[in-house]
Parts: sequence; C-alpha cells; structure tokens
Amino acid sequence: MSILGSGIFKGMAVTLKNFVGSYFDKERLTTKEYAWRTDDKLPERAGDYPKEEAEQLRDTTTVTHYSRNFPMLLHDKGEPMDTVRCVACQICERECPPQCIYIEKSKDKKERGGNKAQFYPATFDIDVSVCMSCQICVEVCPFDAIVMNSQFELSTPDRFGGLLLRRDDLLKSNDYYHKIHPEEAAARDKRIADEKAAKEAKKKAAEAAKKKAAEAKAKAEAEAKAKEEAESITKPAESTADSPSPPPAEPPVEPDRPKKEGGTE
Amino acid sequence: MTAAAPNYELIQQDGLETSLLEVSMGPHHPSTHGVFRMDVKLDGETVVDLKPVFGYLHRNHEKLAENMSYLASMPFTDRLDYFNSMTNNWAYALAAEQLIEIEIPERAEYLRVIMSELTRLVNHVSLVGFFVNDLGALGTPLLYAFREREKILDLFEQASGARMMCNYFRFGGLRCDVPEGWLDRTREVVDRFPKFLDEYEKLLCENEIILSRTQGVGNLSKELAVSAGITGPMLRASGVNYDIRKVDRYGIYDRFQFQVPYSKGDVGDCYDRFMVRMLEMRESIKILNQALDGIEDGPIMGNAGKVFKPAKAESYGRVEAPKGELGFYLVADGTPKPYRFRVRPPSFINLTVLRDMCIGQQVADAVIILGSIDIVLGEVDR
Amino acid sequence: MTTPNTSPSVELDDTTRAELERAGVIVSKVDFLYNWARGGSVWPLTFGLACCAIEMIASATSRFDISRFGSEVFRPSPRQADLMIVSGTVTKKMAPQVVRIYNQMPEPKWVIAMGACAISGGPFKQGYNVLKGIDRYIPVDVYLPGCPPRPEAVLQSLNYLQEKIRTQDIQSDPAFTGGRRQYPVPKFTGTDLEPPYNPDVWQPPTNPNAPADEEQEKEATA
Amino acid sequence: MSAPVNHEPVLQRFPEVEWDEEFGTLIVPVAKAAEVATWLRDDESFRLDYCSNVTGIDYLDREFKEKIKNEEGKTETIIHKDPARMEVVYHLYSMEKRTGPLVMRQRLERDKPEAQSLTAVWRSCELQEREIFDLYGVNFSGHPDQRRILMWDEFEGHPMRKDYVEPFDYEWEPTPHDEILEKHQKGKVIF
Repeated sequence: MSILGSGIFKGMAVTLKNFVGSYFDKERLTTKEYAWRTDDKLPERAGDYPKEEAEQLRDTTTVTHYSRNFPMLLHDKGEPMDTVRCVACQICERECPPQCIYIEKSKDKKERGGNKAQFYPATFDIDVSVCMSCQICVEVCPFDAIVMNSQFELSTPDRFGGLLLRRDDLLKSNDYYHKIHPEEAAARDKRIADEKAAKEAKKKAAEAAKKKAAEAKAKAEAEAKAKEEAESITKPAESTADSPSPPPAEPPVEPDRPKKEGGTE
Repeated sequence: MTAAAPNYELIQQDGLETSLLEVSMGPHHPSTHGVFRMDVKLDGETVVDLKPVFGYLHRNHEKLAENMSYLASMPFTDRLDYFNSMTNNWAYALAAEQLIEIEIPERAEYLRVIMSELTRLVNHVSLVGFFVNDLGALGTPLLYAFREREKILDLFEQASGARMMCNYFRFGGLRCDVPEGWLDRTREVVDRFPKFLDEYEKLLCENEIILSRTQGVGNLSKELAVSAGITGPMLRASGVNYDIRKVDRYGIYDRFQFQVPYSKGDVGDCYDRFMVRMLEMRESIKILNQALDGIEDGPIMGNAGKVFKPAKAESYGRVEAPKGELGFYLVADGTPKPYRFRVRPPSFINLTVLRDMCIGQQVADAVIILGSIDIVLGEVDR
Repeated sequence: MTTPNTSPSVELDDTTRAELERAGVIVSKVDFLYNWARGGSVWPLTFGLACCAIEMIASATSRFDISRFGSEVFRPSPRQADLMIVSGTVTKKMAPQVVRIYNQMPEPKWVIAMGACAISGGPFKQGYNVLKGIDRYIPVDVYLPGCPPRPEAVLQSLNYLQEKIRTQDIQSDPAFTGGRRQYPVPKFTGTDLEPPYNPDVWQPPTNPNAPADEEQEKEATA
Repeated sequence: MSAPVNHEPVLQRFPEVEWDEEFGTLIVPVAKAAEVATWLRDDESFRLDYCSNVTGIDYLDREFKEKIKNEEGKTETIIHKDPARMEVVYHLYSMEKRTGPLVMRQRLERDKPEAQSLTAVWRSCELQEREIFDLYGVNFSGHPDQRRILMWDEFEGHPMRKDYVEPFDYEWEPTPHDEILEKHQKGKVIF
C-alpha cells in the first residue's frame, strides 16, 4: 500500500496470470465451443428437432448426465405406443404447479408388455412455454412413465403450435434415457425390478400361505373331526392371519408396470 | 428537453445558482440490478432526495402460493432470489416443517448446510463482481466471478439437475441423494476456492480506485440499521454481530466452528459491506470443510408422508440467506393449501435505508450504494 | 409513423426461393451480403428482467462466449442495439417500458422471447400482475422455452435467429420497407393494460374445440 | 431456535392486551398499538429492537368443521365460526438479547381496516406497511408515506384480498387452460 499505483500493478499481474492460464489451466474453465448447426432447414416446431441428439452434445456443452430440462414420456423396447408406460392416471396433470400438462384418457384399454390391459394417453401435451422444469411430475408419477429430458435446443418462431410438445414428440425409449441419464436410469430400473421381485415374492408367499392355510385347515378339520378340541382349531387359523396379506386383489391403486425386456433390467 | 431552457437562463442570470433536477433512473438501467427505479432529485451532482419505485417484477408469488399445495410452492421459491435457490428452499422447508412434526435425517441436514454455504459463495462472488461492475470495472472481475460461479453451478446441476432453479429441498429432507463422487468433486472446488479468493483480493481489496470510491460512501449507522430491520452482511458491516446461523442455530449449524465477520467501527460504508462479504466467503469455506468431513451415509428423506396437510397453525421459519434474513410466514387452516403465504424478503427491507444512505452523496455514488445493498428484484417485488 | 401489418418473420418456402433465383442474380447477392453482415453482428441490448437475465449474462461470459457469434457487444442503450432479448417475466407494470424501449431501437431489430415467462407468463401466468406473453405488444422472432434456458440454449436461439436473418428477403423485410417500427405503448387502467394486446402484431388464437356460445362470451369480455 | 420471549409482563402492564393461546400471539388493540410497541422496544426486560416481518392477513367469514370423539366414544362434529377480519402481524426479535420471536397483531374490521402505523417505532415497518396498504387496503394512520408500492398508482382494488377477482385476460391456449378460462368467466359473472 505504500507506493501509489501498486494496486493497479497487482491487478494487472492477476489479469495476466488469468490470460496465460486460460490456455492450459483447466481450472480457468476454457470455452465450451457449442454451436448449433442446421441442416439448411429451420425447425418450425420444438418437436421438429432431432429427437435423440442430446447425448452427442456433451463434448461441446455443459450438459451433464444429470441435467434436466423438459419432461418426456418413457416407453420400453418396441413400438412406442405398444410399450408406453403411461396409463393416463392424470396425477402429474393435477400436481403440476404451473398446470402445463394436458392428458386425455383413451376410451379403450390396451395390453402392454404382457401386463393386464390399461388405459393409455390418447392425448398427452406439455406446453413448454409454461413448463418450469421443476420435476414434480416425475416425483409424483407412480408408474415411472415420465422423466426429464436434457434436450435444450427448442427455439421456434411459432408461439402456439410450435411450443406444444405432443405425445409423439414426448415419447422416448428407455435406451435413450439410459444414454442421457445413465445413473438415474440404472437406479430407476433397479428399483422397478426390486419392486417387481418383491411383489412377485409377496404373491408367491401369499399363494404358499394360502396353500399352507388350506392344507392346515384341511388337516385341522380332519383333526377337529377326530378330536374335537378347540385349541387345535384356533392355532392354524392364527397362522393364516399372520401370513402376509394377499396382495393380488389390491392393485388398482398400485402401479402396474409393463414387463421389462432383457438388457434394461 | 423543454424544461431545460428556462433553467439555463436562470443559471446565466444568477451566476452560481442551480435548480433541482429530477432524474428517473430505471426501470431499465444497467446499474439497477434488474427492473428497479430510483427517482432522484439532484442539486448539481449531489442527491437531494431519492424515491425508490418498486413493483416492476411483482409476480404475485404470494397470491399464487395461496392457491396451490404446499409442495407446489417449492419450485416457486427458487424464483424469489434467483441467485440463491437453495437457501430459499431451506427457509420455506423450515417454515413448513414447523407445521408438522418431521424428523430430518442426519445426512440431509449435512447436505442442506453444504448446499446453503455453496449458495452463499455463489451469491457473494457474483455480488462482488456486479458491485465492481457498478464501480466502472466493466467485465473483468465479473467474468472471474462468473467463472467461479459456474463451477458451483455445475455441482448444483449434478445434485439437483438444474443450474439455477434447483428445487432440491423437500419437507423432511431432500429430493434425492447426491450422485456418487459428488462430495469429492465438491471438496475439489472448495479446496481451490481460497486460491481464487486470494487472487480476487489481490485484484480488488487494495485497489486505490476501489478504496477511494467506496470508503466513506453510503454510511449506515448501527442504530438506524437495527431499527430499519437491516439483516445479513449489510447489518454486520454496520457493526452489529447478528447472524441467524449463530442466533437460531437452525439445522445443524451449532456443530460447526466458524466466526461471524462484522465491522468493528461504526461507519458501515460500502467498503465495509464489500469486505464483510469477502470475509464471509472464507468462513463459508470453513463450514464447508467441516461439513464435508462430517457427512456420513444414510437416508436423505425423513418420515414425511406424500400428502402434506397440516392442522390449523401458523409458523415463521427464517434462515440466514446470503442477503439477510429470509423468512417464510405460513398460516395453515387444515387444508392442503396455505391460507396465507408470506415471504419476508431481506433485500426488500434492506432497501428501506436506501434514501437515508444516498442523500448528500454524489449521483454516481448512489449507483454504488445500491450495488452494495445487494438486491435481487425477484425477491424485492416477489 | 405507420406500422406495417406484416409479421417480420418471413420464412421462404422452396417455391419462392426458386422464384427469387429466377428474379436475378444481383438481388439475391445483395440479399446474401446484407444478411451475412447483419446476421454476423447482432448486438443485443443489456436488458435483464428476471431470472433469465442471469443466464443471459452467463452466456456472455467466457465459458459460453456469445462473442463467437458476433454478439459480444451488449449495449445498454436501445439506440445502439439490434436484438432485444426479453429475458424474464414481463409484468403489467413493466410492459409499457418494454414497448417504449423496443420503439427506440433502430431498424433492423429483432426480439427473442427468452424463457417461459416472456413467452406466455410461464409459471406466473395465473397472477394478476403478469403479462401473458410479450408478443401481445411487440413482434417476437424467436421463442426460447425453458425456465430458465441454459446459456447454450441462448446461443442456439441466437444461431436460429442468424439462420433466419440469412433467409430474409430485403425487399419485403419490414426493416427496409416500413421505416422504424413503433407500436403503441399500453396505458394503465384500473386493473389491466389498455389495449390488452396490439392487434397489429398479435391476435388471440381461436379455440377449435370451443362451443359457439362460449366463443361469443369470450369476445364480449375481451 | 433463539430463546422465546415471556409475554406475561405485557399482559400485566397493559390489561387491554389479549393473549391468543392457539397461535401464541399478542392481540393489541389498535388505539394502544404504538404505545405497546414503544414499551416493548424500550423496556429493559424485552428490548425488542428488531421488527422482522410485518404481514397482513385477510380472513373471510368461514366455518371450520372439527371432528372430535366425545366421552362416549362417538365422533361429533363441532363447527367453529371464524368471523371476517383483517389482521396485521408483527414478528418481533431482540438483536441485543438475541431473543424472539414475539408475535403481535392488530385485529381490524374487514370492511374498513384502520391500523396504527408502527413505522415511528421500527423503521423496518415503513415499506412493509406500504405493501400491506397496497395489497390489502389497510389504512395505517401515522404512516409517513402511504402510497401504493407494488402496483401502479391508478390500480383499483387490493389484489391480495381473498375476494379479489383477477382481470380477465386469458385466451384459449392449447393446454388445459380451458378450465382456467371457465373458472375466470365464472368469477367474472359473480363479480
């Protein structure tokens, strides 16, 4: 602080250090050379952009495996509408804070992936001119049908039609999801598989318990007939009560997930 | 300029006499940190009177929140003070958690502290950049500040998915756990941050221009600061040792060793406010290091149910946001929607004293004084 | 000043492009030169409204570096700017000022509506003080959705705009034909703005599903 | 949390002040508000020198249904009546003693809300009371500069009031806003 102007020289030194450092020091965050290239045709709608490009942009953008932008609808392997996970339960539509989702339930039910027939979305629109990317729809979805896409190239000159992502624009495969969000997708698939396994185990246990109970009952009845003792009747009845409650009757509320194909599990 | 002509004659006749000039600065003005307007009355270069005009970004956040569920308001709180979405989330979660009893798991508490201190770094670093920008150093320091901000935003993006509007906190915990390796990456950023701060201090803190332009400008006395409800770094720059992290000890702040930087003098000028923020970043790094050491594996979501429907009650939760005391006042009436949702915005209330600080100063200094208050219009007007 | 009725965005389809080619080499070459120069030096206005403004600033910093596309010169004065990035929520209180700033910009001028709020009011559109889209008062060339869009998305919308500029026809371009476009500044009334929208640039869309009586009711209220 | 403030001395000193057990708040009569506030600020045992938050609340006439089990084990429905009123709530802290909060409120008539301004006691009320005047229409007597703050000067009505009907400015849009449109049209008709 003694010499007048020393502060300025110090500042200049810092600037010079930064200037030189920016050529080789990763810490100085060199420019990500993102540039959008058209193939001579300007997309009119946000849905016209290349569907599955986001993962290719990672070298030139700051998009990571965790980035989110707008929601998309997941389907499993096969024809999108045959394997779409959404059953048009409209929970996301209700919970969406800015009210940007619009769903119309189908009239008929459709069987998907070997599961029992369910409704499917006849219309599924997301108005990206309103969407605030808050991810609450993903959180509330009980079917793991809606997840976040990291696609950000959506500029369009059309205000009303162009910014409305229709169902077919939103449909993305689970493989694509694995490409853009590998960790999240793997965790989600694992959870689905676990839940499914647990459900099946429960079902099996319940069936076994039922069988056992039936056997026990038969045995008990036989015994009761033979001995007519009150205690021997109550005991097996208790054991049926203790066994896991029978789940198969429950599921209208429980998610009914389409079956997974190999590779994604 | 029809009004200028008679004034000109007046000056000609009376020699040294001038007349008052009213200037409307804003709402589109590069130095106003958003759409804020000051109606300034000038005598020559000196500010005689100043009237702040608000409301150019009044997005009726409170009214909207009264018409939607408690959870749906969470992403809206991100957009209050859009530099510090994480602390906004925390304040709201804190207020809502008082309404129903929720236990917050240990890991979530640690992550909340980490997120909130990272937010403080983001805010202070960009504020200092903008402040120096207001002083006339266009570009360079701001670019350095934004470079450091980017590193922390990358961390936020990895944890929550979004750079700015994280929407990461939930009642009773956090939305999701941080990905693998995130803590190591955070530690890398935190470890290197002091190096950047050294550089920044070298660049700015002893610069003669900054010293002469900020020292003795925009003084705020201790008494006025307390009475006007000033909070945050601005209050501490006026010499009051009051930090809600120390006073309320919300979350798990009682476990960390850190100091609250405050000005020893009773001046409270722009330089003090600038320096308090620089020092606060160092303390944040201390907290971050301790939190990163202490964090352990575990669940991140408490026992909160899916439906949030508190009984009839009211609550006021407040945190030490980077700009001051951010409070949420909720009145629940037994329905899934809050009956009254009120935000206590720190930068709005800090603007109470703008007029007092600016009167008697030069018009160019009014810009610096506004910059040193650190306002974000999303929060001022809500 | 008269205001032209045409929308500024002139999108050439293939037939007109072929016609243009037939119209003469010189015209298309002047077009090319003009558009090349104009597209390569789009100077944006330093005009931040809300959250998106921070991402707009971030797109100008060295990590994203908007100057690679010739737009590094953010000008605080509307007199020196070509591009207005409406970055953030336009409230009803702010809308007249936005229109005023637009009116002050020289031709050629373009507008990018950045973020959900500027496009349609976004998440805040149900509020009493939020304008449901800046396109009600000024013509918007590119809509950039996102809340907020990433800085790369800002670059993409700028690239999109540049592509659009390159295909513009200077003979029908409002920047050359109509003089400086100036639109009426809305006035405050008791609860809303007057006029509620500028019919020269924007008409409310019709609802194809709405029954006839509802349509009439809507017109009566509007 | 910082140490809570004992409210008993206030009730002893000012018998007009009520204590609302349900919400834990002092209810101060409007005429006495400034006097009580000054005392709370200056009294050695309180020193509530920092008024953090000032809020308006608008209560319409409402009924609450509560189900409780009576002694016989049957559920009974009790209807609580909540009369229409306007409230101004102050959250008071002490920076000197690091205590708080003490919640204080002025209860006002809803039709003609007249409150006493506490800006003279705590400067921090200045902008917040202006905001309440703007959004709720509460008139603060003794406020130095009572003007609209967030809305423009010509604005009519007080938008944060519960019965405020927003201006109708929706058009048909491709997504669900038909419902909003209907809702607003209905609101318009009622108004």
